[in-house]
Parts: sequence; C-alpha cells; structure tokens
Amino acid sequence: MYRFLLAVLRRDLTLAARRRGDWLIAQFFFVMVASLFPLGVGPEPAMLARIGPGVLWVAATLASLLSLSRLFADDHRDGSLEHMVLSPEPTVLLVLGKSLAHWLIYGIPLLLIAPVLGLQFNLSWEAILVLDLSLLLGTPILSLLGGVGAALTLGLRGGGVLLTLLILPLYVPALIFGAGAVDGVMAGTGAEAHLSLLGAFFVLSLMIAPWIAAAALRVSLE
Amino acid sequence: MEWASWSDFWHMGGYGFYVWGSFGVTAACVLVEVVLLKRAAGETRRRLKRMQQWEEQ
Amino acid sequence: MNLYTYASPANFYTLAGRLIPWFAWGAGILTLWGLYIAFFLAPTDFQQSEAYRIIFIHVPAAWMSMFIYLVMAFWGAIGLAFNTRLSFMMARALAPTGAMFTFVALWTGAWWGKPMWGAWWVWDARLTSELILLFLYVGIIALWAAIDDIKRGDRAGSLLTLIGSINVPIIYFSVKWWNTLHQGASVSVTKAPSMAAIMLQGMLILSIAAWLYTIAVVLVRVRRIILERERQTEWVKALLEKES
Amino acid sequence: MPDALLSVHDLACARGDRLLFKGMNFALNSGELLLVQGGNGQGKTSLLRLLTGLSSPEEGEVRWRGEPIRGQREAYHAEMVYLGHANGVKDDLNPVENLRFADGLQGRAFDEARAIVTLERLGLSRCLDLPCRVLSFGQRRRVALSALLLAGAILWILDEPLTGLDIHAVALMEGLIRDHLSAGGMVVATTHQALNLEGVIVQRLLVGNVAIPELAVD
Repeated sequence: MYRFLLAVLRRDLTLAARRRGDWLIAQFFFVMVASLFPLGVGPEPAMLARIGPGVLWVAATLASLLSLSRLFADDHRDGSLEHMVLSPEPTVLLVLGKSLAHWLIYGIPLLLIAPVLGLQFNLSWEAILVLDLSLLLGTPILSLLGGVGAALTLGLRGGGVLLTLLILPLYVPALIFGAGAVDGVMAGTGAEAHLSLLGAFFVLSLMIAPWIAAAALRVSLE
Repeated sequence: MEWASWSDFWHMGGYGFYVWGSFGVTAACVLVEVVLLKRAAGETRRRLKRMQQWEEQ
Repeated sequence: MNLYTYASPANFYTLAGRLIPWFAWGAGILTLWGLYIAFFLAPTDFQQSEAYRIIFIHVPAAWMSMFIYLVMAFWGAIGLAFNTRLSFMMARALAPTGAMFTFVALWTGAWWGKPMWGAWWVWDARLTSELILLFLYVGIIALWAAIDDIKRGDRAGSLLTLIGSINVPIIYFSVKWWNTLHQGASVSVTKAPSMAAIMLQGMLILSIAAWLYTIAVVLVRVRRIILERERQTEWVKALLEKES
Repeated sequence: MPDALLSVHDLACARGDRLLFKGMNFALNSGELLLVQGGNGQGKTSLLRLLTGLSSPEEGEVRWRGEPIRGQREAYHAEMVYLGHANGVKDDLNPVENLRFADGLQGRAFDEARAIVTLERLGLSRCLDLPCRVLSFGQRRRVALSALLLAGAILWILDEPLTGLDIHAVALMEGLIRDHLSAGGMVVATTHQALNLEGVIVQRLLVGNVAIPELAVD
C-alpha cells in the first residue's frame, strides 16, 4: 500500500527535479503578482500592511492553481495515467500521492518565499509567522481540491482555466480563514480561531476530496 | 386599498425606481428563460428531424 | 403503478407533457396572488417605507437558488448511485433555472441594498454567499459545456455538484464569520419571523409560485434533453415522424 | 467445464450514442491467444478498454475467474497488464527508473538486477541511463514491453502491439507472446499485421462489420 504511494511520490519529485523550469515559473509568478500590487496601490507602508495578508494569500493561491492543470495531464498524454489507474492499489492512493507531490513541489516553496514578500508589504514578524502557518495549512487544501478539478477537466480543451473556475469557489473558506488569521494577529485579536477553522477545513478536504477525485478520474478515463 | 391613486402606486413612496427595477428585471429574467426554452424546443425538433432524414437516406 | 415505470424516459416524457400546464398555471395564479399581497395587502413598513417590498421576490429567489442546487446534488447522487440516465437529465435541466434565480437574488439584493444601506453592492454575508453560489452554478454549467461525451459529462457534473453541496454550508458559514453586516436572516426556519404575518404569507406564496415555475420549466427542458438523448430510439423516431 | 479464466457475457458497447457492438460472448483460457480484428473505429480499442475495466459496458459483463471484474477490481488488476497505443513511458526518466515506477505500481519492491536483465534481453543494454526522450519509438516500445514482462501478469491485453516496430522487434514480440502463452499465460491483442505463431491456440474475434482481407495466421 505505502510502496505505491511512495512510488508515485518519488517519481513525481524526480520528474519535477528534471524539469526545474516549470517549478521556477510558479514561484516567480507568485513574486511578480505580489509585487505588482504596491505599483497599483501605492508604496505607502500602512496601506500595504493592511492589504498585505489578502494580497499574499490570493497570489499564493493563483501560483498554486497555475500548476494544477498539469497534475494528470502529462501522464494522461503519455499513457502512464492508465497504467496507474490499472494498478492493483486503490485509485485514491494515486490521487493522494499526486496531491502530496504537488504540495511538496509547488506548496512548500511558497512558504519560503512568503516571508520575503511579507517584508515587502511591511508586515511585522508575528504576522509573517502566522502568514506562513496559515499557508502551511492552506496550500495542501488547494492541492487536494485541485486534484478533483484536474481529474474532472482531464483532457478538456481550455482545461486550465476551467479548472480554476471550478475550484476557486470551493477554496473561498480557506482564503477567508487564512487571510483572516493574519489580519487577526495584526489587529491584536489573535489568530487561533482562524487557524483552527482552517485546520478543520483542511481535514475535511483531506477526507472528501481524494475519494471524489478518484471517482472523477475513473469517469474521465471511461 | 393601500394606494390613494395609481400614480402613488408607481411612485412607490419615492422608491419606485428600485422596486420596479427589481420586479422588472425578475419578470424579464423569467420571460427570457421561457422564450429561450420555446425557441430551443423548436430548434431541437428541427435538428432532430434533419438528422433523421440524413440517417434514413 | 410502481414508480419505476416513470423512470424510463419514454413514459416520463408523456407524463411530464401532461403535468407541465398544471404547474405553469399554478405558478401563474400564485404569482398574481402573491404580488397582490405584496403590493396591496402588505402595510407600509415604518422604517424602510416602500422599498422593503423587494423582499417579496428577493427572499424567494434566494431560497430557490439554494434549494435548486441541493435538488441538483440529490439527482446527481441518485444518478451516480443507480446509474439512472433520467436523474442526470434532471440535474442538467435544473442548473440554468438555478443560475437564473441566483442572479435574480443578487440583482434584487443589490437594488434593495441601495435604498437601505446606500450602496449598490454591499459585501454582506448573505449576498456574498449568493455570489459564490453563482460561481458554483457557472462552474457546473461550464463543465457540462466543456465535456462532449454525455456519459462523462453527467458524472463529472454530478461529482462537482456533490463536492459543491458539501462546501456550500461551509462557504456560507465562513462568509458569515467574515462579515455579518446583514441584519440576520429576516426569516429562518428556526426563529419566529421578525415581521408581520402578512408579509411572511406573501413570501411563502411567491416561493411556492417560484417552486411550481421551476418544476414547469425544468420539465420542459428535461423533455427536450430526453428527445436529444433518445434520438436513436423508435419512439422518438415515431414522434418526430408524426409531427413533421 | 470449469469457468474460463476470462469470459465475456453478451457484452454491448456504445461510444456517444453510436452502438459499436452488442451480444458479444467469448471465453479465454490459459495458453490461448485472442486476436481482435476489425476496421478502424469499429470498437477494437473500446473492447480492450472494457476488458481492462477502464470503461464500463452498456450491457453484459466481463468476468475473471467466473467473477465480474467490477467487484474485484484490485484482484483482477494484479493479474492483468495493459499496453495501450501510448507506451506509458515517461520521457524524462531513463528505462531503469521507468521500470522502478512500474514495479512500484504493482506494489512490489524494485529488483534492479532483474529489471536490467530484462532490458538487456530486449536489446536496450546500451541506453540504460539515457532519458527515454532520446530513444526511438521502437526502443521506447521495448521499455514498455520490459515493464510488461516484469509485471509477471497472467493476462496480457495489447492494443496494436506491432505498430511502429521494425522487423527485429516484431520477431521479438512474437517470441515474447509465444513464450508467455506456452508458460500458461493468456493474450488478448488487436493487430493489423500478420502474426506467425505456430502451435498456438488462436481465437479470432471480428468487431464491427468491416471484414479484414485474409490475415495470414499459420
């Protein structure tokens, strides 16, 4: 059971290592989107600090979404997806492995870059810490929900945009709790409530999304 | 009767614009949906008949 | 007469044909009655004067948008579980009407907000959730449009509706948590209505009218989908033959 | 007569609203080869996908060891392997890594030595460390065949196994099929080219109504 999960994970990490370009694009996208806002809104530190959490959270979400449409697309094109679905191990493990690999490749780097951008937005160290904590919980949710979106839109023309259209509404609670956590800490009211709700939403997504994504994968490969 | 005259009714206590704007758009949406349905029904039947002729040749 | 006979598209087609006029007329009569109450029986509200009458369509539309989404999820789940083609067709037929009611709820909410709170768009919990519900509807309709294969489209749409329906309460809670500007649910099933009984009666009548209207429209749409999908069958060929 | 290993009972398959075939029945036992023939687009690949369980039939069912495959998905997939048009080989990985992943899919520990022996047997000894991107289609097909051999499954389901192969590769393929069948395995294959497989029990199944001009199977 776990060998299958490890095999999927190991392969995806090797593939990502071999194609560092795709990975770098997503990180630079995050930096660029976040850096555009001060140009639009103005450099005034107090203003930037107020909008910082929301901007960074939305930018991180868009950066992750960028790479989600290729979660199954490459494997579908070269036929390895069928081999994976035809493995004796349950398809849910395949989806979990894929989502976990996506989170490790595209989610974790966001956590490393976010503090730098946080400084750019004049956030205090506490706020940056909570920002990273909320992103730590938020990015896996997107990888899980993205698994459902990628499975549903497998092989469709305009798949990337369609995936975003399907998944973003479902991601709203995470965005609200995540950005809210950082606002809470900056306003001094504390972020425990937001973070615990974010954690609850993460657990719920972990429980539901893989099964629906596995069913969607079987439907798409029909 | 709530209204002294018809003009009061349309005036709607000064909020006529908003009230009739809302009710008007709702009626419009319902109307559009029904019209689209009627047109689509006719179009589907024509298309299916056309397909049927094509397949019977 | 067991229920199963109407599960076959052919029988359902004729049954729906007979029912549509009843639902359509029912909706028409109840709408007139509801409007009569809304404009002629309901008193002028002391705070909001006449603008509050928009509530008579805003609340039913909001209820219907949520209710139709759940019915879609129900039909989708039945289709996924029992692989019955008809339930998928019902889900597909419901979506456009659901999206329409969501748009109406948003529009009337905004136009009610302007006189009430002075702004066309107010980021309050109910309206924002309604907006996200519209995004969910658009997502499902876009997914159905993007998938040509009917079988895959049905199942994919139903799966998306399923995960959407699990998410709707969470979205509503999180939005409410985020901002509770709205004066709280003017009518919620649990607590007593905080307004005159006549207004509640008007809204309930209009809600039933909207419900009957939805059934009529959905039945018309489902009949069209049945014709399209059962194109190859004898009874559809005979039907088309008879009409041309 | 005990249940055949693989049996199909009045199977019907449709693509969109077009019925490809219906009322199909056949049974296959160990040591037998089933050749599926028919014109393009007549449903050959669709039939194979039904046999693998990737897609579900309009009517009828596919049974493995007498049980419908729908109920025993994992057990059935442990004893079956599928090779589609696309090889399922990752271009960025080298052959050995591809086989490591294939083993991982079966939930087995990776036996590198056995993998290398299999690759060498299929003539890939010189390019074990090259990414498959640089290999020719024939060589990539051999990597996929090595994965097939490593899987050690009883039932092989091959979709056009001979397309794009040079003469040597075709001979190699026929040898692999012959060895597999004599070792008690089973093969279901679609093919346009002639197959020379002497002393093998061959069933032929025509899908769709377009007959293929006489196919030399001696």
